[in-house]
Amino acid sequence: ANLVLYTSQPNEDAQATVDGFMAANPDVKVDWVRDGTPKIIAKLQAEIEAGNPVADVLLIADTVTLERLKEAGKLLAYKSPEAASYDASLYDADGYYYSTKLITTGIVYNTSATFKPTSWKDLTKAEAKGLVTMPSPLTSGAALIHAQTLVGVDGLGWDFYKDLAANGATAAGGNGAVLKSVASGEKAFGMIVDYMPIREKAKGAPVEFVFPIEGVSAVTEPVGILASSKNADAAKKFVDYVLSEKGQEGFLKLGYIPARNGMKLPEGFPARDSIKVLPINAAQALKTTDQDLKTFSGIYGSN
Amino acid sequence: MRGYVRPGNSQPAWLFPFVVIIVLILSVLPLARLAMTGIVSLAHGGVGAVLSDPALWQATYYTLVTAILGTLISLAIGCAFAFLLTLTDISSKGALSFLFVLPMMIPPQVTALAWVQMSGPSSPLLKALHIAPPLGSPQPLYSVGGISLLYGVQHAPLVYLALRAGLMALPRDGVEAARLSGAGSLRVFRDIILPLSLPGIIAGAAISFVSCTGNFGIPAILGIPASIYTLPTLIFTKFSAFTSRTFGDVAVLSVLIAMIAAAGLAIQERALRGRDYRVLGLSGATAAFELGHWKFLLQPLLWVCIFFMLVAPFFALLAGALVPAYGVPLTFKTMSVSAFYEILFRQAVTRTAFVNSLSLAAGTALCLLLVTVLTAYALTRRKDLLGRIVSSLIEIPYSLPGIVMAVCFILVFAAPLPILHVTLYGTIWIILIAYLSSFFAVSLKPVVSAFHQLDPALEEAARLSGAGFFRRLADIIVPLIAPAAGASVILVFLIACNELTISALLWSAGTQTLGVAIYNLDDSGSSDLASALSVLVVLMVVFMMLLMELMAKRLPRGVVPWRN
Amino acid sequence: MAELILNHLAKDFGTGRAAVADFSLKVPHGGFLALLGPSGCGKTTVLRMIAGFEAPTDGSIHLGERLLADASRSLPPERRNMAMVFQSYALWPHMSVADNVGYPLKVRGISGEAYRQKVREALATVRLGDHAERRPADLSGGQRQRVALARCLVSSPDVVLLDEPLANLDRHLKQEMEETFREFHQRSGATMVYVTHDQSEAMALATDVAVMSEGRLLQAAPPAEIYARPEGRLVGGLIGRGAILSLSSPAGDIRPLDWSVLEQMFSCEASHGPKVDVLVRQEDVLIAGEGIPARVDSILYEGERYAVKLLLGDGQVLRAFNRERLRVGESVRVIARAAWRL
Amino acid sequence: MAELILNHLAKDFGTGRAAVADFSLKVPHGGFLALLGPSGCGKTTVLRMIAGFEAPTDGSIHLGERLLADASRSLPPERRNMAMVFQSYALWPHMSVADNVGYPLKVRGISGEAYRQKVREALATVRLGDHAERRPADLSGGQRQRVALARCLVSSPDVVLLDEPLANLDRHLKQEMEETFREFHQRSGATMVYVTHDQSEAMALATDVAVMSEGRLLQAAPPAEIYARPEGRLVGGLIGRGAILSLSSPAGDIRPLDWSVLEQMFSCEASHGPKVDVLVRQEDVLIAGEGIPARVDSILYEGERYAVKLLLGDGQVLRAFNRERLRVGESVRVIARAAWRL
Ligand SMILES: Nc1ncnc2c1ncn2[C@@H]1O[C@H](COP(=O)(O)OP(=O)(O)OP(=O)(O)O)[C@@H](O)[C@H]1O
Ligand SMILES: Nc1ncnc2c1ncn2[C@@H]1O[C@H](COP(=O)(O)OP(=O)(O)OP(=O)(O)O)[C@@H](O)[C@H]1O
Ligand SMILES: [Mg+2]
Ligand SMILES: [Mg+2]
Repeated sequence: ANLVLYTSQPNEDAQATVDGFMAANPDVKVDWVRDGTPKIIAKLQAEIEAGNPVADVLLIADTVTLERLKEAGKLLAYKSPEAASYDASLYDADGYYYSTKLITTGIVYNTSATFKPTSWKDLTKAEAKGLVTMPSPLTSGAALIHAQTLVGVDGLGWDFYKDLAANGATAAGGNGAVLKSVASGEKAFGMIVDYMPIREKAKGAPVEFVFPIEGVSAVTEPVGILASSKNADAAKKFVDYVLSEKGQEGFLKLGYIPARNGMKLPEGFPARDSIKVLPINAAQALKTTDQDLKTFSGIYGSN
Repeated sequence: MRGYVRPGNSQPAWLFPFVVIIVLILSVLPLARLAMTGIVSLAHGGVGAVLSDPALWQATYYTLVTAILGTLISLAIGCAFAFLLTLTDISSKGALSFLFVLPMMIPPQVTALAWVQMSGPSSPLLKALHIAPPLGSPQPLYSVGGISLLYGVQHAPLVYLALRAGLMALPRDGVEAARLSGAGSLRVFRDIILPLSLPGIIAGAAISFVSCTGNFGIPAILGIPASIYTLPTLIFTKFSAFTSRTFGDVAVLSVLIAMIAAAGLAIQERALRGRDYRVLGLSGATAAFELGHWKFLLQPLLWVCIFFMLVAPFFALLAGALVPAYGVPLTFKTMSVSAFYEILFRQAVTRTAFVNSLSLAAGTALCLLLVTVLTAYALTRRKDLLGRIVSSLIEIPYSLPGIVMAVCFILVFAAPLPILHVTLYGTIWIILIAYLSSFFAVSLKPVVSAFHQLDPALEEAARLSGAGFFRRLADIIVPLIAPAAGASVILVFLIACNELTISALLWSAGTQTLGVAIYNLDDSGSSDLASALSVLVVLMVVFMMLLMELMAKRLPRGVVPWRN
Repeated sequence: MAELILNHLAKDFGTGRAAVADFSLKVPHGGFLALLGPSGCGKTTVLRMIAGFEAPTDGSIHLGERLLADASRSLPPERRNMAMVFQSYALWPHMSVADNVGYPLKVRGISGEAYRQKVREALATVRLGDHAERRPADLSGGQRQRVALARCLVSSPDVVLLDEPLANLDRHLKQEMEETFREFHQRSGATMVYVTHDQSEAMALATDVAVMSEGRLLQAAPPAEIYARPEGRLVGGLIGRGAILSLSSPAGDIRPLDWSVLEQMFSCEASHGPKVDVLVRQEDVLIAGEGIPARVDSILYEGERYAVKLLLGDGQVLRAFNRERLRVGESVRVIARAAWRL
Repeated sequence: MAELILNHLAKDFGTGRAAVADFSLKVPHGGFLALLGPSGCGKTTVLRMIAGFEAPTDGSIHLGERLLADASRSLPPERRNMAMVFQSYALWPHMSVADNVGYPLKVRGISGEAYRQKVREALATVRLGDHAERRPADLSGGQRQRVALARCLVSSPDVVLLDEPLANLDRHLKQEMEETFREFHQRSGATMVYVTHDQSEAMALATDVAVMSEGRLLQAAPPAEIYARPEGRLVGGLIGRGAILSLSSPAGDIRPLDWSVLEQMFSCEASHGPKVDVLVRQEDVLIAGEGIPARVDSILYEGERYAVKLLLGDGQVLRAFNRERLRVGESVRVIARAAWRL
């Protein structure tokens, strides 16, 4: 049977990844399914529940989700030889999952905005009143991680979110929706994942992306093998491939920050050391997820 | 004693059991599977926690309120169009009814976004009128009212199609008798037409209500920014933070939705009970009203409606397809058709998606037509409790959000079928079955209401001519309910063409549908490609409607809803 | 209330033949016009034009001074204060019998005890007092027709249009209903237009009888007149029962012929002189010992008497009544008390 | 084909009064039964049970040996090979006239030239040859009825059920159609059950007449018999025209009474002996110079003659025909040629 990959990467990216892998491993054929993280997880869980998970490899948004699967015993431990070139915080010590790239969440602003924000706190300024939007953690995995990350930063915390809410910020849909409302000028500022505005700017959209000085949160699009996989060998090859230099270059070409040490940064990004990635503890975040979601909707339920 | 039947029964003995089996497969099996999983996952407690969560009751409240308001709005718009276009001498009827069906083809998210932009600070329309609110002022559509309004707009064509068939069966002489009694047009409308078309109105209201309870796209865009969660959006958030209890929570939420839908159905039953709508004697001549000078008021009003429901969102789509990126103003310089070029000639996925969606939609519509006619026949001749249970079971799948139905079907079909040892999961067939299950209710409603109006003598005459069950079904009954059958086919086809969530979860390589393709393009930031594909889908539907127009002469009268 | 004037009325459904053509007629105020004619001749169409459901393609309709309709405009039916019994009854299936009957009152704003009283009375007149709460679908054909009747007579219309209102009633009810019409007509003074196929009904009720055929008016006259002096073969054949013979013309142009003249005409040789049509009514033919010879061609039992079809020597048909059963083929001699030259 | 047997048939719609009760009747193979009765008495219900649209609540229906229906099971209508003209016609609005008529043939697998030929013939018999392509909605009431007729007669049914099939036709067409029925009946040998309110129709066509009232069968007999010897007031009043008088009983129990006996009975003092009901037919009452005195109460023109209502000295009503117009209130003397003790 073919190797089945479930991924939340956008279509073209998924296709590129798979193409790269198949070029390197002509004997393995890959079928892939892509969808938003919640949907792909719902699909996977339903399959597991029905006793016949179809997927072999997952390449999806965030470590928290894979941490959950790991704890449920659904993942296969595999120690990839490529792990050596990665920061220890970017993969699971037991080899259940490995981060493949860094998708950071920063600030997007419309070029016609009255000022250029440089810090998260700028969004709570009076000039930004009613002009801020962000993806809702309830629909976007990255947004949840982002909130959980920012909440852990000294000087931000839930108070920051409360100030934002008081400043008329809205939490709408996913990252796409944020991009649309900022690009169309309906809102002036938004929290958003890096690659979207950078790509759109290249196409001519009136948007600009900034990495705030406090640092950015990041989701890392980890890869993991399902314990039930019938193609474990091919799956391991896939993991090795995406972690390999070649695989990482693929991500680079697509416009992402590779997770592997010593790689270049894509076009349009500032130097790697000017980007401060805020840390997050996946296991910890997993435990507080429910509470965090409640807190969040508690804040944004009152506006 | 071969050949004898139970007295007083015009249906063959196998018919009702057959309907029950269909309902068992399409509704009971997947729902029961979810219920089972839910019970297992809640076995270690947690029901209390789910039920005591205030968010749940908040969502239930919002679901009810938006669904009721949305239904009322869609009834108002849909009935107005149906009455004006079917019963009056308003001009350009054909064009109006042709256009009125189209908004169903524009994805609700697109309509919602188009409206948000139209009514927001960057609205070109409001800017031109110099009444655009300042940048950053709150968006009025992010509210219960906004959600209801969009529900109404989105579902008005459903009401229109369900009602139109019933209006066409209105006997002319009944209207004439009322006018001669001295009743003016409005009075005739209130006393005769409205009550006689009640089965159609109620069918429309029921479809609309059930659609509202299951809708995800509109509350996701308009509700979440204002923290208005409906049960479908709440279910979605449960899936996004998956825990061992999720299936249990989802099952509980689904039961709530199902209960709301069943309550709606019960109200519908009550409203129709004990009444007689059979049109006695000959139907065939339809009623007609002259509008007189009202025409000059109503005609532009209808066009304004069409503008907001169809033209504006469509141009939003078109504009989105013609600019390279969001926020780039549309000028002759920035405009490019490269997105269309890319979609039509580069993306292999487009062709498969078109083929898949069209064949799925056509297959669903036609299979359902067959099943629906049989089911409606059996159900309208059966007034007992069992009959009512069966009709509510048919209703529930459509009332649940697509993601729930998709999960149900994965649960049932992910493992190979017992005995047969084939796996449907991953093939296009599972999508077909899920569509059949989900859209059964949509297809059934108009047909049932048409059966309510049928003069039984017409079937009796056919029986005495010697026509057996299938024969009279084909020769007499189906042609007599043709307008309803046509409405049913078109409704299902359009809804299925556009469907997203079910196929998104059930699709795999090679079986993606248009809805999935558009969603994926949009999700991956290629909104220009997504818009271009949407525009193409709308154009394709227009093209197919025109084809039907050509065929219309050979079809029974009234099948094609934009012809009079 | 005033004269109902139909002025060169025409209606063409576009089927190639006009349903009504050049139809002119006046029904005096308070008149009772019976409209007779073969099936499909346009009677219902005339009524529908009077009621305002069909616009005339030509001509006009007036009620006294008031124009009701012409080819270009038309007063809507609800402003004409008319009532009609439809050939198809046109009952409203969603209303009970009482609600059906009471609707014209309700529209006129009558309610409360007056309303209930009137409905009760109307239902009692058509003998449906105990069916008030039924649905039309649960009634027999004749009962439906009676509901339609009650609805028509419950208000006080200026013009009452009746399209075969008694076709499905038994003889007793029919007589009672005829009585009701007569009373209603006298009491209300409404102008009535009555379509029927039953001539004794028409003769008994009407002040005027109009006969039409293929959309055209053939003759309009009081009942006794049209029975005694029909104009043309068509009317002669349609009104009453009898046979039309082709006989050689008698001397002079007297039209009512008695036996002495008829005997001469019968005895004339067939080749002699021009032929004229002569209507011999069935009741005027007596099978007696004398008169001209004829052969019994067929007999039909009618209860009260036998209808006898006779063949004359030259093959022409004559019809007669007889109280006794005759044998088919028997030879008899007949005299005709009277006849009418058409 | 065989005898049609209705065996203690009953139908209750749950309205409190049975629509049909304890109805037993045999129609011999090839018989022609006319079913008479007041509106709402259950005629249509009987037909619908024979056709199989309603299940009897009690009793059974057999065709020869074959059970058609009883309270617990029923042969579906499509397997009974019957045909019916519905009171409401039940034409299919989506089919043309020709398709409506041809449908029973089509179902029986007849097609091609044979089909077209038969349809053409059937339409020609009802004089609708040139309306073949019309829709039922575009026809007049009588034309619709004729389409229903043609559809009923086009195939070769074992049993033909006719529910007031000629109610909306003019006299000429009616006669023609009666002729058609007679022919069809002779040619096909089908058993026919015919519901009508027109007695001369019934008398002329039927081999047997059944009279029912309020769901019950009152009498069934050949036409001449039922006319001459009705049983009971109800049948006597329903069949034919006449008056029922209450007179003192004559000597003996002879039932046909002649003038000599009648004169005695009239002259008896009212107080004398027990009373009996006597039916005096309208055609048997002669207004002559002699006989008992009476006063003209009302007269009704019928074309052929006047129907006269007479009041006797004791206030009882007598009915007569008269060729001449009498004055209301005039005193006359009448004799009754014959009468029948009920
Ligand atoms: N579906 C029904 N439900 C209840 N009562 C009914 C139903 N159909 C008929 N009846 C009643 O049964 C009785 C007999 O009806 P049926 O139609 O047999 O009368 P009928 O003799 O044909 O009368 P007509 O000459 O007026 O057609 C009537 O009193 C009628 O009201
Ligand atoms: N809507 C229509 N379209 C076309 N032709 C029609 C329409 N209505 C009636 N006709 C035709 O017009 C003619 C007159 O019809 P109308 O109904 O006036 O006849 P009628 O005299 O009432 O006959 P009947 O005694 O059979 O009811 C008929 O030949 C009929 O076929
Ligand atoms: Mg007519
Ligand atoms: Mg009847």
